[in-house]
Formats: sequence, structure tokens, C-alpha cells
Amino acid sequence: MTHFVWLAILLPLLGAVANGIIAVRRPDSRRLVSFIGVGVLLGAFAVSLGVLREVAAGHGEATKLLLWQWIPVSDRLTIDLALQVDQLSAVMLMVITGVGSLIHLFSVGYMQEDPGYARYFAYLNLFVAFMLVLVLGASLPVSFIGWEGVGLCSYLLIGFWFEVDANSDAGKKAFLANRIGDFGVLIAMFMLWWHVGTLDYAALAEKAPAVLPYGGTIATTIALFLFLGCTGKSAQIPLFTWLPDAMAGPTPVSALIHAATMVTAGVFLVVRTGVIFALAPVAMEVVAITGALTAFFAATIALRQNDIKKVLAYSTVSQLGYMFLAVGTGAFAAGIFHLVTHAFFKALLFLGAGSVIHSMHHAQHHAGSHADPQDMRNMGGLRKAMPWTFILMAIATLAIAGLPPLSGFFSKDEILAAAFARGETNGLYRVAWGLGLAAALMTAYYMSRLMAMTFLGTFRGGSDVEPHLHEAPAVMTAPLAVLGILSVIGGALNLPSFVGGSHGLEHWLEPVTEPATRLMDALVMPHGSVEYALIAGAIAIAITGLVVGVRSTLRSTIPTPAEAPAETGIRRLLYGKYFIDELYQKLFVGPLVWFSRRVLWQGFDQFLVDRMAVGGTARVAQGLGWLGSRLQNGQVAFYVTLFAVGVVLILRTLVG
Amino acid sequence: MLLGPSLALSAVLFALGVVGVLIRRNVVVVFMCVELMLNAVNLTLVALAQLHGTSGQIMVFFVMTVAAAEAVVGLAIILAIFRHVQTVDLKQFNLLKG
Amino acid sequence: MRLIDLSTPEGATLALLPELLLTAWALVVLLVIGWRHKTASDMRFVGVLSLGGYVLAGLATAWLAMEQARPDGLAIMVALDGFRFASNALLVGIGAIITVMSLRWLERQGILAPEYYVLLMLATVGMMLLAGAADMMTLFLGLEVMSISVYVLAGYDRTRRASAEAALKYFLIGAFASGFLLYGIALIYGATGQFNFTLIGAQLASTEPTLMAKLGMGLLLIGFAFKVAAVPFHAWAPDVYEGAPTPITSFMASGVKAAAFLALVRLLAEVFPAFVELWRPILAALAIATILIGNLVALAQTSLKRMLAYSAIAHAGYLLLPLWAHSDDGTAAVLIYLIGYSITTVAAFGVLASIERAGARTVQLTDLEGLYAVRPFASIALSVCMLSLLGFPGTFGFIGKWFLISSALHQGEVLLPIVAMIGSGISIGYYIPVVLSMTLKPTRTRSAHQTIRFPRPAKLAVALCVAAIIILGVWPKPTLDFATQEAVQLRRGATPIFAR
Amino acid sequence: MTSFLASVGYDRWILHVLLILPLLGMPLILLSPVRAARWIALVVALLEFGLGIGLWWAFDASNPGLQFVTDLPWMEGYGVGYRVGIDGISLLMVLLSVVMMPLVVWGSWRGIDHKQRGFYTLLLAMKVGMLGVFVSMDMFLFYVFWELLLIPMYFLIGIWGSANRLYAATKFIIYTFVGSLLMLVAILWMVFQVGKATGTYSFAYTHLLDNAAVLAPWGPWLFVAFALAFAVKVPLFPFHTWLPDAHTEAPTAGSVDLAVILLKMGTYGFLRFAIPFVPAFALSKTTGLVMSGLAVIGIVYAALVAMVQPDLKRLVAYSSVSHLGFVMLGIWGSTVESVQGAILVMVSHGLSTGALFFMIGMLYERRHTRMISDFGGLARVAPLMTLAFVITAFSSIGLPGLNGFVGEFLVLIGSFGRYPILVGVATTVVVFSAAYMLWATQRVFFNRFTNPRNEGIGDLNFREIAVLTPLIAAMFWIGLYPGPLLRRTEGAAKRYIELISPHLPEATLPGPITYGAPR
Repeated sequence: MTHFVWLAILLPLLGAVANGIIAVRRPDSRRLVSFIGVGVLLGAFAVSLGVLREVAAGHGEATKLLLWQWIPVSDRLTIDLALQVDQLSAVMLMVITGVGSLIHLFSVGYMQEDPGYARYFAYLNLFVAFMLVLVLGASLPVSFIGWEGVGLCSYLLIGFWFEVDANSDAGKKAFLANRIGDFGVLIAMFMLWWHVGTLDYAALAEKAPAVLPYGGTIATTIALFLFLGCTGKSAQIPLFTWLPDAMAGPTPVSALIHAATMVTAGVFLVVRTGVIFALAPVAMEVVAITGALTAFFAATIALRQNDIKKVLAYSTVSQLGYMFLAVGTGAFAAGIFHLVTHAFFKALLFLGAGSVIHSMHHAQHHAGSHADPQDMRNMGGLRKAMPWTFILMAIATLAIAGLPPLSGFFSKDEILAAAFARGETNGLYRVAWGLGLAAALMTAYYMSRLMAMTFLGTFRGGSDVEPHLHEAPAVMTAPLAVLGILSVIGGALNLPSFVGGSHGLEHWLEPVTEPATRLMDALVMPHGSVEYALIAGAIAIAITGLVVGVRSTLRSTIPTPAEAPAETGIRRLLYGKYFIDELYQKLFVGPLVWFSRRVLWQGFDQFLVDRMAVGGTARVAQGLGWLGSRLQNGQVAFYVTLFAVGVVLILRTLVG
Repeated sequence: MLLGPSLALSAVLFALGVVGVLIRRNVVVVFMCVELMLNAVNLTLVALAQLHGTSGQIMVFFVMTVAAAEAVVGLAIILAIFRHVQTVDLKQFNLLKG
Repeated sequence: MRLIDLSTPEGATLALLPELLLTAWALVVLLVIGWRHKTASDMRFVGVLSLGGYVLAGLATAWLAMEQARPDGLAIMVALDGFRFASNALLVGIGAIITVMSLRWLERQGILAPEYYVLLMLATVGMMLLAGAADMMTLFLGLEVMSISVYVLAGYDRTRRASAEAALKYFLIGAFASGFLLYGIALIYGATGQFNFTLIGAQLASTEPTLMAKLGMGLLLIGFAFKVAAVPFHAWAPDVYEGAPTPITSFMASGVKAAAFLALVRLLAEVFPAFVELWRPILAALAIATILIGNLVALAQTSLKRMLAYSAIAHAGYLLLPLWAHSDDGTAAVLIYLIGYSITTVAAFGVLASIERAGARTVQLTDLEGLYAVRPFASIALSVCMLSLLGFPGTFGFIGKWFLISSALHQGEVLLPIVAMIGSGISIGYYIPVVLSMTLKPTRTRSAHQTIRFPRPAKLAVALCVAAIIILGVWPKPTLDFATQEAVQLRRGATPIFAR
Repeated sequence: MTSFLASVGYDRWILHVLLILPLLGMPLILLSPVRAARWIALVVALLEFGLGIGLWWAFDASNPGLQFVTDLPWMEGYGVGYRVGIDGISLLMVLLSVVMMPLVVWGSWRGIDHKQRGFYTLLLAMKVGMLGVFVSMDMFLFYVFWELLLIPMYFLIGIWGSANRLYAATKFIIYTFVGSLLMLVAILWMVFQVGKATGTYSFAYTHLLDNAAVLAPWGPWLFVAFALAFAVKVPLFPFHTWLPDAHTEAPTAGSVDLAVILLKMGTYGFLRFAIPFVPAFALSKTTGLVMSGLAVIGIVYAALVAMVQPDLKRLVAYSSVSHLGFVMLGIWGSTVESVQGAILVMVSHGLSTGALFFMIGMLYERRHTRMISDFGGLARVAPLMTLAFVITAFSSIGLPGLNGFVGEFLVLIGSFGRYPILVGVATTVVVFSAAYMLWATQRVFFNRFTNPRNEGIGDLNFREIAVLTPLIAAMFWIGLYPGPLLRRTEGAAKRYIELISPHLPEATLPGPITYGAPR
């Protein structure tokens, strides 16, 4: 099956084309669209399963699959359109097609009544295709096709309801932030080619350590530029602001793209090019500390958000920070592990939120209310109407909070342990660990707050709305259930030894991460009492956060959006997301547009070049001509005088 | 024989003609100054003919003929314009300019 | 090769056959005019009749050229070489075509005096003598015959004050310049004792340059600078060009200028090769000043005719480049450029003449607006002329520009070509607006345009010229061959051979 | 295919036929009734396309030199001949011209409703000039075609342009004419100097190139003379201000031709003439820095200015300036990769910008405005056009998988070794280009549907789909499988690099990083 892995890309691609054609020709053929849209994903999932089996049966070496020569430009630069199937891509393949299938299925219910149904599935299928290219690419440029392609789909899907200006703006913002990151990736590629002479992952892993000195400027620069790309794609400081806005898209999109798959591409890339990072310890520190800071700050913002999707969005940013903290410590497997479990529970959370919004929207629609269906202040007590959703989301909440034995516990614990372990030798990592721990507390808090505001207490959205609330259809709850199960058992992938596990994922990924880890100092994980203390602490923090979150939320009265007083002090700062967006707008976007318009265009182009240089030359010529014309005064006497002057001049040259 | 003085005289005459053209405003006078210039040259040619033989003198005849023709045409032209503007003041002849 | 002994009356007659035939024909026509000088049809008749003289002169020139007539020994009064035949052909052609252009135009302007054509013929004779002169006397006579005829022609439209004023200005300054030229001749004579070009050349080459010779050369140059309207001796030209009847303007801008340049080429080649270092800086300075001022002032013009006058001045500046080059290339370039320039100028003024109406003010640029919609032929013809004057590829003007610039470059000179190019760059600023007004601007004066009548002969002539501009622009080889192989046999610094 | 072409002697007649066909079409159009004009033009264009496309197969990719060479006498004895031939670089340009030809004619089908005969005649005239420039292997012939092209373009803008057309037309012709004045002097000077040294006065390109060593002493001014002409045409910053006006005012066909072909003549000129004739000066450290510096300034500058344009066409015009900057950077990057990239950018810029201009033209035909603010939310009423526009926009901003990326990537990666910092600056444009393109796309096709007058705008019709489809197909093709193209230009690019490599200065920018050849 490995040799047919391109089918996994081709199927969604064909699905995208087919759905695209339907979207233009017969946009109302919903049944066909659902069939194609979900079918191709299931097909891709089947292919992925086959691939996984073969990789598992293999001996650890990667399979490279040459499709065709993409850019055969010279002897020294020939970029093949080649796919690489190895343990890492197999895992990613499973996550993308697996979670992807579930979300596609969910979308069938969620988007049922949207006029752009076919278009939606076209975009979503296209996204999956690009995402698979990203993870399957055998070289940076090929991955880059997927890397930018998913950005494109993200752009299209965020702005899916394009008639609302804010949605289009959000899509554009997402793409631009991604592009800032892509700038980094491009520069990294240029440097890699000139220094290492190749852009293939396999060849890089092999040649880079020989060519680039350990800890050297070049390796560091390359790694940092790559990481810039990751911050863009994975919404890390300083480029994280686009992700919360991206919630403007349909909720399944948020689940698939902005939680489970695309935004984790940065983590994937760091692992893929682990060798380069391993050669640059400084860059690793930057990655880790950026990740930890992002985890911390995003969590603080999530504390005060009232939009259910915004909370989840900042939660995603925060969780991505964990992943970077993991890869920044060199615990690549832990990063991937958290990526996988996060995909499960965050997808579940988003889809659950989707159910809630769906239900709220319908109920409000029936009741003629125009309140915001996403604002948690309008919710409350939904567990009665939506028991399944409540139970499943509760599972996910416990998982993300890190309660054992749910999946999140294992993956998060692995990361914190790794950061703690690195902290033994490098104080910076201790700080990162502390930030991570604090973020964990806040995670538990804001998630339980979310649950409490949404499902517990009494409904605040109006009595006319309440009767219309109901559980989502089966096509939506079924995927939730599957994700719920995965969130529970996901930890089994990489069970640590203290529960009798054997770090399955870590060993599985070893062939991929080994070239990088070999270059770094070995990571000595805490053992014995230290380990148990850490675990106990983490559990305690999670429980504390959960309990405080639920109790404080239930105890306070929650005002409806209309009558909510203005936030003050630190709350205002958190509610306003530290006003980073406003800062960027004031600091970069506004001045740049002003500068381009006033200085460059009107100042330089129109005034200096056109009016002064070009127009000026013309006017000077005209002026001289006018002057000459005035001298031509019609008086013979003057003409003769001119003549005489000429005579004198000529004769003087001859005589003198 | 008196080559130097003759040449000098003719140069002076020529210069007088030029200056006359430059400063006088009456068309007829200006025209006479031009004639003076031609005749100054004639004097030069005659003077130089002492040195180089008769060809200079032949030239003088041609010049005289030409000058006569020029005078005819010139006076006719002056007459023609006089009919339009009723003046012989050169300053008034500035319809064409720019 | 036919050797002609110029010292015998038969030889001299033979050598001067074109000029003599044209003169004789002019006299015959004058006689005819004695009987027929009343009506418009008389005008036409005389005009057509006068064409015969050009045909004869042309045939005679062709015959001489075909026979490869060469002087047996020294050319005494008139040159006998390819260059003269080429010059004659060009000048006769110009004379003929101007005649054709004038055919109905004069009647339309109410000018009913057929002596016009005789004067035109005599002016042509003068031009031919000037360009073919091998002796200072011939030179002077040719110059004066030409000038005096043109003085009269410039004032031919007596009813218009502008015409009279133009004639007066031309005459006064022309005669003034003649004085300088003549003084130059006298001084050269004084320095060398000769009037013959070749003999003077030999004399000047064999001795150190004396003050008298230098002054003489300077004054001669001044005389010619006036004739070709080089700055600062150009001031008369715009006024005269504007005031003169349009066909005569055309004649002055093409024929008179061509004759003067041709004579100057011969003069510099045969008389002053030894002084090359002396006159080159003067020509360079004149060229630069002429190119820049001509083009710049042309920019400021609103009258089409006056604009063309300044353009003519600028082109005189360009033409000084190949003279400066002082080489066979240069001689060929002068011929080639003059051919292209004359054809174009004649055609451009031809179109302009057709647009003019009797008694109306001079044609402004704005009068051309939207002409294409009403008179497409005239606008296309004028557009082609503008492009040719601009030196646009595909027109003969470009070929001329190519040779002209090459000739200077081949002497290792880069500054002058660059100045020429700058001038060309300025000139697009006034040539293109003409095209723009005619083709792109909306018609503002449609009814006025409709009164424009292109006289059929003139139309034919313009069509011929435009066709020539394009055909020669695309396939110039025969012309180039003729100019570069036949016409460059000027004696440059050669020692004269005394045959007798 | 190849053998069939060989059997009909294709290589002997094709270039001449390509040049002559439009020339024959011109009088035909003028003499036929108005209604037939566009049909004749279309037939001629299709013939050109059908015949010219054979070059793709007939061209021998393994031969780096000139092919289809013809040397006929024109002005014997003056060094001027009808010398034509193509190599890989010209091949792509010629193909681009013949491919665009039917599209341009068909794209003008509805937009041109007056003076049709003149329009199509000039269109064909322009084609002659374009093809001529790319196939001329004689400097004289080249210059003739180069200048001749201005006339039809001048009238196309001046007669069929929009409101401010006279200003734009005048600006266009004066700018470009003045720019190329010195080039004539330079050409003549070269011919003279080479002639003096070798005894053969000839305008033949190969002759001049083979003896280019003679020209070294005059390198600076020869280069400046050439560079001025080409830089205006490219247009290189800061000689670019004519382009936005010309583009904006020109009719669709004019804009398309301008973008697709005319601008490429400048970069082609640098690659073919300006650098190879005087490589030592052209590639010297200072010149290189100045030229690539201007290119990079242009890239970023134009992108920023494009961002704030209120007029769609003007926006695309500035984006052209930005893209052509990449070509210039690639040329001065002086590696096989960067030069190949530059050539590819030339092609792909043609496709995407051409398509953009077509679509703006279609919008203009419907609404008679190009102002971004007059639109909004068009995706609802014109989904197909939105799709086409979005694809094209992303192709233009270099989304990998579409054509724009390949060329720009090659340019940047190839030039990085020589100009790391400049390339770094140039790469920032991935952000700015996305900014202007997406912002414009958003304001035209997305956002709230505000202007009720856009209600009846209608989607693409069959003709418009047919015009856009080949372009979009080509975008995907070049984006995913540019191999065949690259193989055809590889020979020429390599030969070019071999030619200039002795003159390349050793190292690069002063700075922390110095690069040698890639390991």
C-alpha cells in the first residue's frame, strides 16, 4: 500500500474537483456532495491504514516515492515531487485522515442547510489533500506546496461566509500571518541549499551534521528562520493573533484546521527538520521558551473570554505552545504525542462547541432571537437538552486538563517532565517548565469555566429560546462519540513506564528522530520519587483548576452580553487579549499602509518621479523653448546682432 | 602698392557697413549699408588683384552685377512692404516672431 | 568614363548641360508667359510646362552620370563627379516636386503670376551651380542666383503682409550674410591667389595657415551657417519660413538648405581639408547649439508651420555631424540624410499647404484636431512625415539618422551623436503631439476640415513622397549603394594634377 | 511530431511565416468590411498559434545555440541582414506571443465596438513587432522591431483607451522612445568598434557577441545606453511610472499584450544583449549591486504601492513592476538556477498578469469601472469569475503548485548566494504581495454585497471561459510540471552562464555570510 500512498492525496483532490464542479453546476446536490466528500476521506483513511500496517511491518527505513521531477533546473538543483513514507508521516496520515473523516462526517450534519454546502466540501477535501502533501513531502519544497496550500484552504474556509466583512478580513489575516512565517521557511530553504546543497529531508539529516558546525551561526540562523515559519503556521508568539480570528469559519473547520491538523504543521516541521534544530541549541531554547510563553499567555487570555470558540482558540494556541515546548527540549516524540492526543480532544471540544452553537442557532432562529449563538453568557444548563454532547465534552475537558488516565494527562506530563529534566542543566528550561505548569492550572480553570457556563446552571438565553434547544442529529454525535473514545484511550499510544507502558510512540518514531537526538545531549527523564512528585503535582493542579473553575463560575451571577459592565483592570487586559491586535495594527499595519500611500505612491511615484523628475524635465525643456521663442522677437536688428555675436565668436576661435 | 592700406580701408568700410546694419532703423539705409559691405569687399578684391593677377578683378565684375540685381530685388521688396505698413522703420516689421 | 576638357567651350557646355538646359527652358517659359499670364489655367499651363525643364535637366544629369563624365585634368569652374550628379538629381527633383505642389495651390491663394515657376527654375539653377561649384566664382554666382530668386519667391504672396515681411527679412539678412561670404572669398583669394577649390586646397595644404586664410575660412563658414540656418545665424529662418508661401517654405527648407549643405561638403572636402582641426570645433559648437535650440524652441510653438521651421533648424544641426566627420561616410551620410529629409519636408509642407486656406491665419496645432476622421490621407501622410523626421525605424529618416550618427561615431566621436540623440528625444515632444492631435483628439472643427481640398497634383506628390519614405525606409539598399559608392568622389586633400 | 515537422521543412520557414502572416492580415483587414475584421484577426491569430506551437516540438532542447537560423541579405555591404533565429529563451517568448494572440483577439471580441478594423490591424502589427524582437539576431533588425512596436501600442492606448488615454499614450511613447535613443548610438558604436577590430562591419548578433571582448573599454557607457532602454521597458524602479498609466488606460488587449510581451522585451534585452556584450562591466560588483538593488527596491516598493491602489488595473500594473523585479534579480543572480528562474518568471508573469487583465477587462465591460470600491461581494453573483480570479491571484502571489512560485523560487534561491541580504529583502514580498492581492480580491469578490448595480453583472460567458481556461490550465501545468519548459531553456541558460562566468566577480556582499558554490 505504501506505493499507493499518493492515492491518499489524489482521492481528496479529486473529491475537491468534483465537489467544486458540483458547487458551480448543481449546488443543491447535497447527497452527492456528502457521498463524495466523506467517501474520498474514508478512502484516504483506508489507504492510510494500509500504509500504517506496512510501515509497522517494515524495518524502520523510510520509503521514498518519486512521482515526477518537479523542478529539474540544473545538475545541482533538481526538486522531485517525491513522497516520503515513514513512521512520522504514517502517524500524521492517520491523524489527518482519521480525525478528518470524523469531521467531514460531522460537517454533513452541521452544514446541511448552508447554501454553500458543495463549495464547503470542495474546500475541505482540498485542505486534506494539501495537508497530506505537507506531511508526505520528501523535501522541504514539496512540503511547502502543502504548507502554503493548507494556508490557502484555511483562507478560503475562514472566509467561507464571505459576505460578512469580518470573515473575509479574518481569512486574509490568517493568510498574511502565515505568509510572514513562509518568508522564514523560504529563507531557510535558500540557506540550506547553499550550505548543505540539498532540500531533501533524508539527505539533510544525513549531510547537515557533517557540513554545519554544531551550534554555529548558520545552523542557528536556519533553525530560527524555520521556526519563524512554524510560529506563523502554528500561531505562536508573535504571530498567534490570526488564530482566534480564524474562528470566523464554520466550526468543523476550526476543529479540523485550526485545532487538529494544520496548526500543528509547525510542530511537525520542527520534528521533520529536527537535525537542523539539534545542531542549534540556541534555536532550541528559543523554540522551547517561545512555546512556554505562548502556552502561558494564551491561557491567561482564555481565562476571560466569553465566546465559546474564542476560549477554545486560545486554548489551542496554548496547547500548541506545549508542543513547541516539547520539541524545544528535544522531546520530539512527546511533541508528536501531544499533537495526536490534542487532535483528539480538541477536535472533540470544537465539534462539541459546534453542536452547541448549531443547537443555539436553531433555537434562536425559531424564537426569532438575534443574540450571539456563540456567547457563553447566553447559554447555561444545556446538559439537559444536549446530554450526549455534554458528556463527551466533559471527557475532553478532563483530558485537556490532564486528569489521568485520559490521553491528555500522559502527553502533557511527558512534556513537563522533559522540560523539567532539561532544567537540570539549563535554567531557561526550568522557567519554561514553570510557565507550563502555570498554564496547566489555567487550562483546567478555563475549561471547567467553559463547561460550567455552557452546560451547568440555568439557561440564560431567554425562555422563548429554551424550548427549541435539542441534541444534534446522530451524524454529528457519532463522530463526537468516536473522538470521545479516542480522547480517553489516546494515552495508550505512548504509555510511560510507571504505568507499565513502553513509550510505544517514542520507539515508533525513533527512526525519524534518532538522527536529531543523537546530536543532542541525552534527555535524562526524572525517575523514582521526583517523577512521582511531578505527576502528583500535575494531578493536583488539574483538580484544583477544575474545581475552582466550576465553583467560581457557578457561584457568580453571569450577566447577559447586553447588560455586562465594562471590564476593568487586569480583566480588561485579558478580555482585550492584551490588545496585541490593536498594537500590531497601530505599529505595523497602519503605518505601512500610510507609508505606502503617502510616501511611496503619492510622495515618490507621483510627486518626485512623475511631477518633479519627468514632468520637471519636460517643463524645463518647455521653459527653455519658451525663452528661446521670446528671444525670437521679430526685430531684424536683434537678429543681426545675434549674427554679429556669432561672427565674433567664430572669428575669435580662429584667431585666438 | 599700398596693399596694406587698401585692405585696411576696405576692412574699415566693411565694418562700417556692418555697424550700419546693426544700428540703423531705416530699411533703405540698412540696405545701403549692405551695399557698402559688398563694395568694401570689391575694394579688397581689387587690391588683392595687384598681388595675384586679374582673376580678382573679374570677380569684382560679378559682384557688381550681383549687387545691382540685389538692389533691384531689394528695393522692390521694400516697396512691397511699404505698401502694407506705410513705413520704412525696421522696428515696425515684427508681424512674424515667436 | 568620359573625359571632358573643361577649358574648351564645348567641354564647358557639356559639363554645364543640366544647368544650361534648365536656364534655357526658364527663358523659353518666360517668353511663353508673355502671352499667357492672365488666368488660372495659364498658371497651370505654365507650371506644367516648366516641369519640362526639370525633366531635361534631370535627363542631362542622368546622361552625364551614366557616361561617368570626369574632367580631363582639373575641374575649372564646375565639378564633374558623382557627387555633383547626385546633388543635381536631388535638387532638380526638389524643384520639380515643389512645382507640382504649387500647381493648384497658387490659384487657390489668388496668386496669379506665372513667373513664379520661372523663378523656381532659376533658383534651382542657382542651387545646382552652388552645389556643383568647383570655383569660388561659381559658388558665389550660384548662391546669389539662388538667393535672389528665393527673395522674390518668399515675398511672392504680395497681398499678405507676412509674405512681404518675410521677403524683406530674408533679403536684408541674406544680403548681409552674402557680404561676409564674399569677404571670406576675397580673403581666401588674398591668401592663396586662387578661386579654384582644388588649387586653393593644395595651396592651403602646402603652407602654414595664415591669418588671412583662417579669417577667410571663418567668414565663408559664417556665410554658409546663415544659409543652412545654424544657430546663432538662424534667427531669420522661423520668421521667413512662416511668412513665405508654403511651397516656398518647403523649397527653402529642403532645396536651399540641401544646396548649401552640398556646397559646404565640397568646400570642406576640397578647399579646407588642411584646416580640419580648425573648423571641426566650430562645426561641433554650431551643431550642438543648433540641435538643442532648434528642438527646444520648436517645443514652444503652436503654429504648425513655425514648428516645422524650428524642426528644420534642428535638422540642420544634425546635418552638421557628418560634415564634422569629414569622411566618405560623412559625405554619403549628408546625401542620404538630405534625400530623406528633403522628401519628408516637402511632403510635410505639402500636407500643410493643403490644409491652409486663402487669407486664413497660419495653421495652429489645435486646428489639426480630429483631422483623421475627415481627411485620413492627409493625416496619415503627415504622421508618416513626423515619424520620419523623428527618425523612426521603418522610415527613411531612420536610415539617414543611422548614417549620420555612424559617420560621427566612426571618427571616434561620441558626444555629438549623444547630443543629436538628446535632440531627437526632445523632438518627440513636438512631433508626437501633431500625430496625437490628428488621430487621437476628437474633431473640434469638423466643418472646417471639410473645406480642406487637397489639390490633386499635390496629393499625388505627397503620396509619392510618403511612399518613398516608407519604401526607402524598408529597402534602402539601392539608395545607399548609390550614395556610398558613386557620390563620395570628392578630392579630399589630394594634390592637384595640372593637366596642361 | 518532430519527424513530421522535419518532413515539411518546418525549421526553414516557420519564423518567416510567423512574421509575415500578420503582415498579410493587416491589409486584408483594412480592405474587408468592418464585420469581418475580428474574424480575420482571429483566423490569423489561430494560424499563427497553430503553426507556431510546432516550435515546441521542433526545437532541439539539447542544442544550446541558436536554431531555425536564417541569414538573408537586406542591406548588403552595410552589415545589415535579415537574420533571425531562436534559442531557448526566445522560444518561450515566441510561444507565449503566439499563444496569447488568439486569446487577445478573442478577449477583445466584445470590448471593442468602434473602429474595429484599425484595432485589429494594429493588434496584428504589434504581433509582428513582438515576434520580431524575440527572433531578431541582427541588431539593426532588432532595433527596428523594438521601436516599431511603439506605434501600434501608442494608438491602441490612444484610441481605444479609457478616460485619460491621451496622457498615458504620450507618456508611454515618450518614455520608451527617449529610453532607447542611446541604445541606437551604442549599437552603432559596437558595430564600428567590432568592425574596426575584425574588419567585418556587421550588425549580426553572433558576430558582435563573438568579438565582444573588443568592447570592454567602452563597457560603462555601452551598458548604460543599453540599460536605459531596457530598464524603461522592464520597467525597473525608478523608471516605472509610465507603466501604471499605460496599463490603466489601455484597452484590455493592450494591457494584456503590454504585460505579457512588451515588458519581457526589457528583461530579454538585458539577458540577450546588455550583459553578454559587456559582461565585465555589467556584472562587476558595483553594477551588479546597483542593478539588483534597484530590482529589489522595485520588488518591495511596487508591492507596497500596489497595496494602496484604488484602481484594479493600476494595482496589477504595480504588481507587474514587482514581478519584473524578480526577473532582474534573477538575471543578476548569475547562476543557472536564477537565470532559469528569471525566464520562468517572465513566462508565468505573462500568464497570470494576462489573465488578471482579461478579467479586469471583463469586469470593465460589464460595469465600466475599475475602481475596487465600486465592487464587493461579487462572489455571490459571479462564482466562476471569482474562482478564476482567486486562482490567478494566488498564481500571481506565488502559491506553490501554481506557476508563479516556481520561477520566483528559482530566482531567489539561485540569487541567494550572490546577494543574500537583497534576496532576504526581496523575499519579504511574499507577505506584501499576498497583502495587496488578497485585499483587492476581498474587496472585489468577497465582503458584503453593497453596490446594487453589480446585481446584474452576470458570470463568465462561454467566450470568456474559453479565453481564461487555457491560461489557468497553463498556470497549473507550469506550477506542477515545469520540467519540459525548463529543459528547453536549460541549454540557453547554461550557455549564457558559461559566457559570463569568466567575468563574474569572485565573492559577494560584504556581510556576515559569504557563499561559495553550493556543496
